[in-house]
Amino acid sequence: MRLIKPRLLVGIVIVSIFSVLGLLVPLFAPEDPTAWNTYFRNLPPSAEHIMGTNNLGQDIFWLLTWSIRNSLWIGLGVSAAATVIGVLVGIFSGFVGGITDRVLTLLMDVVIAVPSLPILILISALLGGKSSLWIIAGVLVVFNWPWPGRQARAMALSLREREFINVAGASGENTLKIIVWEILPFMLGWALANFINTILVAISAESGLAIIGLASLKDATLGTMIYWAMQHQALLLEKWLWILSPILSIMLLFIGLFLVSTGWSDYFATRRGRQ
Amino acid sequence: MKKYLAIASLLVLISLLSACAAAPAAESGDAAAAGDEMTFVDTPRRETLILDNLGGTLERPDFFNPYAPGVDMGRGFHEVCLDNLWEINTTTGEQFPSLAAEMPKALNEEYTSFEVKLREGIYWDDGVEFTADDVVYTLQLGLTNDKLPIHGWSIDYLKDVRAVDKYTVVIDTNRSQPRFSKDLGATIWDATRFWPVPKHIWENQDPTTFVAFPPTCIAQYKYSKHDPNGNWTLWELREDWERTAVGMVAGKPGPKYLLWNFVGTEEKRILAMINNDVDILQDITPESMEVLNNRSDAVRAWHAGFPYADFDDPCERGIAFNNSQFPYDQWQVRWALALATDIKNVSLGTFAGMLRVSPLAVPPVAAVQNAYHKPLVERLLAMELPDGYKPFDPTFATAMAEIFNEQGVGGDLPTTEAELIDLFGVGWWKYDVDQAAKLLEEVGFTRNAEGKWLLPDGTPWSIAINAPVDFEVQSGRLAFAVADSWSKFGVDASVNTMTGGSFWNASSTGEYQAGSYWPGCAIGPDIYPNVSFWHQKFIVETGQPAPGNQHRHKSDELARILDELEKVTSDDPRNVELSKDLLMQMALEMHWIPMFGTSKFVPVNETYFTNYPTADNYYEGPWWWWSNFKYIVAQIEPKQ
Amino acid sequence: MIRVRNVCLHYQTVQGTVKAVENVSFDIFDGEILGIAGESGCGKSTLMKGIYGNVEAPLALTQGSIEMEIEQAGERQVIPSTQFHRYWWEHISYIPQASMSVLNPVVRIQDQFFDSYLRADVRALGKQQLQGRIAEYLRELELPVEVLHSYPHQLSGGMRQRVIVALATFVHPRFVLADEPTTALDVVVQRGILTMLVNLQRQLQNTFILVSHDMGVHYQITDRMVIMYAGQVVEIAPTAILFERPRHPYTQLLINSLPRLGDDTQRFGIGGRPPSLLAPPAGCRFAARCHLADDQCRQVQPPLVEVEPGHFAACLKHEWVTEIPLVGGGESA
Amino acid sequence: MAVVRFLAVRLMVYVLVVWIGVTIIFFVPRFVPGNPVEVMMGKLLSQGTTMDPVLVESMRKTLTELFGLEGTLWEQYSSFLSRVILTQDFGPSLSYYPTPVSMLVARALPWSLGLLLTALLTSWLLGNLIGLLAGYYNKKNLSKLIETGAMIVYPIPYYILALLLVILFAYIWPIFPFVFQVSGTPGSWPWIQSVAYNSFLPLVSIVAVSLGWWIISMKAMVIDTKEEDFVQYARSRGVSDHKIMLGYVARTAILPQITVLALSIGGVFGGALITEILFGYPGVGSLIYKAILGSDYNLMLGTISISIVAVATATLVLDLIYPFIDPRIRYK
Amino acid sequence: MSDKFLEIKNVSKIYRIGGLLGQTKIAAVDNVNLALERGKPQVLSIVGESGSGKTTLARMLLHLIQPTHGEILIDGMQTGGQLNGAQLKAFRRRAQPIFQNPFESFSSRKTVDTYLFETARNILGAQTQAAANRAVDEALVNVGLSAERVVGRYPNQFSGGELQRISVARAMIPRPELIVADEPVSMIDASMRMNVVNLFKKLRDDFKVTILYITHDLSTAYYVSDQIAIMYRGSIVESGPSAKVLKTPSHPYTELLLDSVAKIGEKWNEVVRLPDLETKEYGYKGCKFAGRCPYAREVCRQARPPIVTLDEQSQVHCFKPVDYQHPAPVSGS
Repeated sequence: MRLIKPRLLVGIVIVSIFSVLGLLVPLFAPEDPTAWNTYFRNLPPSAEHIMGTNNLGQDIFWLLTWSIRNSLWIGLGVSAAATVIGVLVGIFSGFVGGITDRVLTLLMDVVIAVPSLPILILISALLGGKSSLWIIAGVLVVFNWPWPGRQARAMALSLREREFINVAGASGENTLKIIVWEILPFMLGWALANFINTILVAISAESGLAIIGLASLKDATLGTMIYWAMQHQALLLEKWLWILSPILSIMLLFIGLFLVSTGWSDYFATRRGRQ
Repeated sequence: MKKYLAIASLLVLISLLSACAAAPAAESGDAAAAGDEMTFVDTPRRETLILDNLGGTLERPDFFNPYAPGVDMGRGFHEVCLDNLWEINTTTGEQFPSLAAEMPKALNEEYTSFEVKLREGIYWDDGVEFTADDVVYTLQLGLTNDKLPIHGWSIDYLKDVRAVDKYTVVIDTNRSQPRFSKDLGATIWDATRFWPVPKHIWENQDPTTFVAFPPTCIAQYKYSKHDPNGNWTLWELREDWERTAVGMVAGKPGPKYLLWNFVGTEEKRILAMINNDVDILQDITPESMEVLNNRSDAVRAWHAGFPYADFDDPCERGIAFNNSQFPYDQWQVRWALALATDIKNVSLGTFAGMLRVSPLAVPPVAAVQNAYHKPLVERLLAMELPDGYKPFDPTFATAMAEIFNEQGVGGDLPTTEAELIDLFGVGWWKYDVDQAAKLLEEVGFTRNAEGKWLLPDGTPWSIAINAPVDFEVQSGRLAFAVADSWSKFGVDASVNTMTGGSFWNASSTGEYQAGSYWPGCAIGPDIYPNVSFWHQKFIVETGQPAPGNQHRHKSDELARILDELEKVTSDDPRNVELSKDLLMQMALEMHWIPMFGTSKFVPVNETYFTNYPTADNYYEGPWWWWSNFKYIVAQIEPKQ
Repeated sequence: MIRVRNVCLHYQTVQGTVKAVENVSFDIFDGEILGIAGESGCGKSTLMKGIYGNVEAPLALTQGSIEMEIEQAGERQVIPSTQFHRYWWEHISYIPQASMSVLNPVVRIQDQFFDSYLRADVRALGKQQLQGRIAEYLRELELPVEVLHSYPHQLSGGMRQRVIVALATFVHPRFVLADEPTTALDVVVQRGILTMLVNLQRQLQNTFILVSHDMGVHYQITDRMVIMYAGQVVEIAPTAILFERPRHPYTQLLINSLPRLGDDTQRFGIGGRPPSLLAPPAGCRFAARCHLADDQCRQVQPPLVEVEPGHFAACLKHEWVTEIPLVGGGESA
Repeated sequence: MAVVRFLAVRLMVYVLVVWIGVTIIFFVPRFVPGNPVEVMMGKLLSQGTTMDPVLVESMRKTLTELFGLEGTLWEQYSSFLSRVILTQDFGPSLSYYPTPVSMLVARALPWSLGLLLTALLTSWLLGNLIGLLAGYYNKKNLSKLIETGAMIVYPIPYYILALLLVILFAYIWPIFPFVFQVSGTPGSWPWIQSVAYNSFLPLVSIVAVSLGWWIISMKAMVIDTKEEDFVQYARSRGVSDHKIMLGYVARTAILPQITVLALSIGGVFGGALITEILFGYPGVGSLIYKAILGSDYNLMLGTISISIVAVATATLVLDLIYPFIDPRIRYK
Repeated sequence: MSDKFLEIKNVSKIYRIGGLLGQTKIAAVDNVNLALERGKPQVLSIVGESGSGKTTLARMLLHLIQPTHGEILIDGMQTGGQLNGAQLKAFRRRAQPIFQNPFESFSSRKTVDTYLFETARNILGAQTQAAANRAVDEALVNVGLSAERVVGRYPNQFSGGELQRISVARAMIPRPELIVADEPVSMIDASMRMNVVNLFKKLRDDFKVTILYITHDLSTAYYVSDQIAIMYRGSIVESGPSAKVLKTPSHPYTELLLDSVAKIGEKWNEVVRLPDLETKEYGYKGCKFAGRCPYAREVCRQARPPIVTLDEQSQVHCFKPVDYQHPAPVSGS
């Protein structure tokens, strides 16, 4: 039995490639790749434009890296916020109990019952534009924290019954300390897996909105890139690099993130099993 | 419940079966034109003209009450079923009598009483004759039903309506209406408030909720059937088509069947046309046109070659501001933005250069361009900003031709300057960022180290341009192209892509900075009906919905000219002269930045039908979605 | 009988090979109750798996053999442990540790009875008759028949365990393996179940193998005992003799570390902890905790020798075990 | 009595969830810019027709009145609540005025349900079956292959898969229609055939993705369950292999899957929004989208409320019936 | 101040069990009274089977759960209800717990010494690192361990016995007057149990700590305790000096328990009756043991048995010693 399964390894490799493509490479972009008519339109791939240019006179490669960057940031930001809020609220709710717990649980149930996509569409459709990347991110956070919240609550409830929590209490640790030092360490593995999953959800939601034209279309994300390519009939004009590069990127990125998330959970489970 | 079960239980099994079984059927579109091929609605393909239904899937396909707010007038309903008293000839921009026997006759000098003579011998498709009673009944609907959207207008406009005899109606108005026929007849696209309905069908119904299904038609087609899912509507030529206005005026009926069909997203629509499954497409992007050109020999656009599109759509696109809000309340700022617009690049970015520019607030359609743009070139050249700067640049058309020739796409272009101006417009404002910067600095704007513009108070200047997201592609793209241009000038410009609701709401309440709107419309030399709303008396506070002058531009001079214009009739020679003054004044004030006429790629497929109107066969504009389509379709002929 | 010869059972784990059972040999005779005792981690449960022939990865029988001798169709047959699964339940059955989780939680007890029986003549009875037979059997064991229609979680721990005993003995297998059958049960219940086991064994005249860490339990019901320590057998003897004169210091310490009711002598635990089975020491595995151990013990693996007839011990100092008094403490290792 | 108390509390939570959810759907559209009157005005005026300001003003007033948008938000809200509670009527659609919302929903619902229920049940059954086999025989190479396949398909957003399917099977290799066009008389065989043929790609795009999930989750559950004591013990009791797989492993592992299935059925009423839009499928998802684009308050409420009620009901029903699905819960 | 060090007055804890269907109330602890005198450190064993309420009682004593009725006073300090931070600290300085599962008593993600230092700082109030070190060191030495062996290690690096001794060391750091040990040795191997149990005697004698030893194991209870209380279904059925209670039991249940223990050196003979399905007995109107009691008469099933004081220190809840006389109503029930 190997410690790190090939699955996790493949995932890590894919995610690393995308991290480099999205977080490092864009720094070297020669010009703002979102500007129109920077280059001649519809150039074939060449040394200068390794993926060619599109109908809008943008360099497809640099546009792609910017798109990956923005998509990643949305994913990371939303996921970080949602996971942190969810875990904190969940632990608080589970640990404190009583009426606080009931109100928070109800709140989480309500948010879960309200379908998020229509609300997202509604808000992004009606607000649109520049601020919408932030607003979309905000709405995504609002709709995504209850899931980790509920799980964290359940975990807090069961952890609360563990004896070392009582021992910690008897050792004079206060509630905050117990949450941070006794409960949180047991949630980190799960929280990381959840974090990665929420990245998927956030990127997916944003690009879904973009594909139907409702995200912030001036910003480069994988979704808006698909949108513009579709708008300019890249499919029928067989400009494959333009239309397929973001589609395949999303697929690969998602597979990579998913593999990391499940691989990590597995790895974590085996590590725990060992102890 | 049965239906749910039926659909659910059969789907899996059947999909597998039909995956194989039905596949060949899908390819039928490729088959040759010959033969007795049938359409999917079981009509002979050769006798069925198939049109693209721009309105999309109808949620209520069996609803034919033209006075209900939620009705869809497209899909053939107002094109070939309803008819107007007066229709419009889009080549001249002039009206002609359709249901009416002649143009209205003013019965007094004040233009408050009119006599309308109806054509005799026109029948509804159920065999009942169309008479003055129908007209009176319909006009009174608005007067008596306060739940109809036209109610307010009717009360305000109409004083009295009465039938003098079977074919004569007299209408008294509350105020002087020198352009009476424009109010009750079709102009651009259609009239908005008067389609005669059959009194004998309607009189016992509640007009606010009446579904009017099946519709009783008065034009030469009648309702045949529709898709319960709302994708298509089929119309059939009336056997008694000679008893309709079109029959009488044009003497020809058109194809036996008309099928309006919605096939989905743009790529699906153009694929359908490539497969010869649709004969007329309405509004597509230049890229789609490119696909069509690449893939089909049977398809042609308005121009057979570059630039393909018809530039004569009667509304022009540009960037409007809320002129009551800082800093757009300053003409220097608006002018600076105009001069910072690299119009050639914007044209390329929007529709690959297939656009006609207009420096004036009315669209450069042929009739209007001849009446205003061309005669005003001298005055435009002489026009000076207060600092003496002459902003006009007449070289746009020739410069564009050069670009196209460089790109190698200009082979089909004309060569003389006059022809190029006919095609690409008389010119536009100079692209002069220095002058733009000078204007801005004059009102206290500064630049930071990175070359970004700062407002006089030192905060960064950013502009968000409203743009429609899922409709009116040209305006959307224009916004992005302009934002791109302005960004290069150092203004932080971005685009708010908005759905209809918020887009129009922002326009009406003025809660926006800039927007890619199309307030400049006109179809003929008489532009007053389309510019009257600019009067400053309609300005309301930002936040309140405005009845007119949504851009909240305040100008005593414009108001003065408009007041004068209101009093002159269409045929008065002073009309054009006053309009010229108005347009020049508007240009000087730069109350919004008009840019391009609307380009419509209106491709047709000539596999089954011919004699579509085209640039080479310009008997009508290619306005398939207008009410005057009933006259166009009369000219379209089956191939052989 | 079942012959266990030189058996090594090893687990493959992430950290390495855990030598759970090392070179174990003994016989299980027909008609006896054999007890296997030892601390947790001594390999007694693993050995049970081996004896039951239920060896699956990561566990592997790396050396030795286990054979079962049975009478079938009038002939004596010797069956290797790899084939035991063919005889499961019919000739050899298994009672697991009393636990909530060994019965299918979502199936009624009766259906679980039905699931188990393979023997053709039992199958042939048909559902109706089989049901009657089961009910009858439960009555014999003084169990309420209603339990058949219950779900496992509806029964108390003791009742569940008795049902499992009934399940495991219904077709009268020759060998019944019971792995800690009463651990975690209350003493009263424990006594009931053990009594039931003893009675059953007397009635069926078959062989019971009982694994328990509780020396009291062994004292009460087993005939012969195998003491295991760190994967090895350290002593085998008839129960009474083992308690009377243990010949391995571990056995002796174990017995003496237990307080007895009514006995006020000071008792001491054994200090230290068993060696890791990943890398067991070279010599006697108990040497580190043994008060008798010397350098030889730490270097030489003591063999299992017959110290008196039927009494085997693996200790170089077995002669001294009862001679040298136990010292107090051992609290620190 | 305890049952009654439990039911009362549970119902109260249910009502609260639905009420709060619906309230959100009532207020959110009204607080963001955009309103149905302006949409309607825009629709009527965008064609370039004469913008007589007087007409604009009077029309705006009439429409505001017709759409019930007069008065304060609170008045609108209370009249909405009382109407919905008393008559379960969401009123007329605003963008298709005066068509009742209920009529539009009634037309779209069978389509969404047909597509999604089929997709859901197919993928659930198939996914759990494959997951069971793959998990039960998890040492086999085929099982690993299946898991790898599922892992590759599952994380792909369903609309991306939909796009790919369209590119592959409607464009490059055109065996499926590019256009959703049902022909024939509703209910007839050609119609059914045409529905199935047209629904195939959307169906596949949803099935493929959810199939991946069911396989992965079932497989994981089966592998865990396989290690449970009662399964091990059943094996040592000589219970036959297929009996262990079906009666022991599958029976237990399927329970959480039933939970998720019930919740997913609740989600069906919301439609698969983006899939429906991309395929032009005439379901609730498309309707929600249109309602939003047209700022059609009533239609939004009508369509999204169904989804809220469905999800809440699914959880409620699940809580109520779970004891009957899982005997362990009943007597706890 | 009262002369009682620990007073448990009419304490009950009532749970509702059952979810959706058939919710019932169960008195896990039913009107328990107990008192220990000040200045007489001793080991008090509370013995009972599973479901007797002994753990619930322990948790109430430790302020982990609140009694439904009654009050608990430790050193005159009320432990029921909400305590503020200072009160809680004061309480913990007086009373410290030891829990059942040594492997669960310390977070696997932390080194075990962190709990020791936390206790030294928070409860004992050590101001400096040196003071804390001293306290920890001393406590570890007292349980036969040393700081070098413990500091910096994770729980999985210790045996159960060692961990439990560390638990004792931790509990001893603030020098409490009371230690409540809930089944402290049930998860430890038999050979090491005495290492922990002997500690309790040492703590009592050397540090004057009163120890509440909660267990199901009569042998260790007899071995270690001065006083003993037998609990059955939430009530204390018999209490008194351990030798007296276990040598001459007065309550039939105590008799049954003693009979059932798998003792070494004395074999079982007669068959005992096993208890009914468990939960039924909670609802009994009369004596909860009546259903299993061989001496039960009608009165036992109808009325609560009285508290019979046998001598100064011993009490029993039974009709038998008073010859089945219906008592005057018992106060406080």
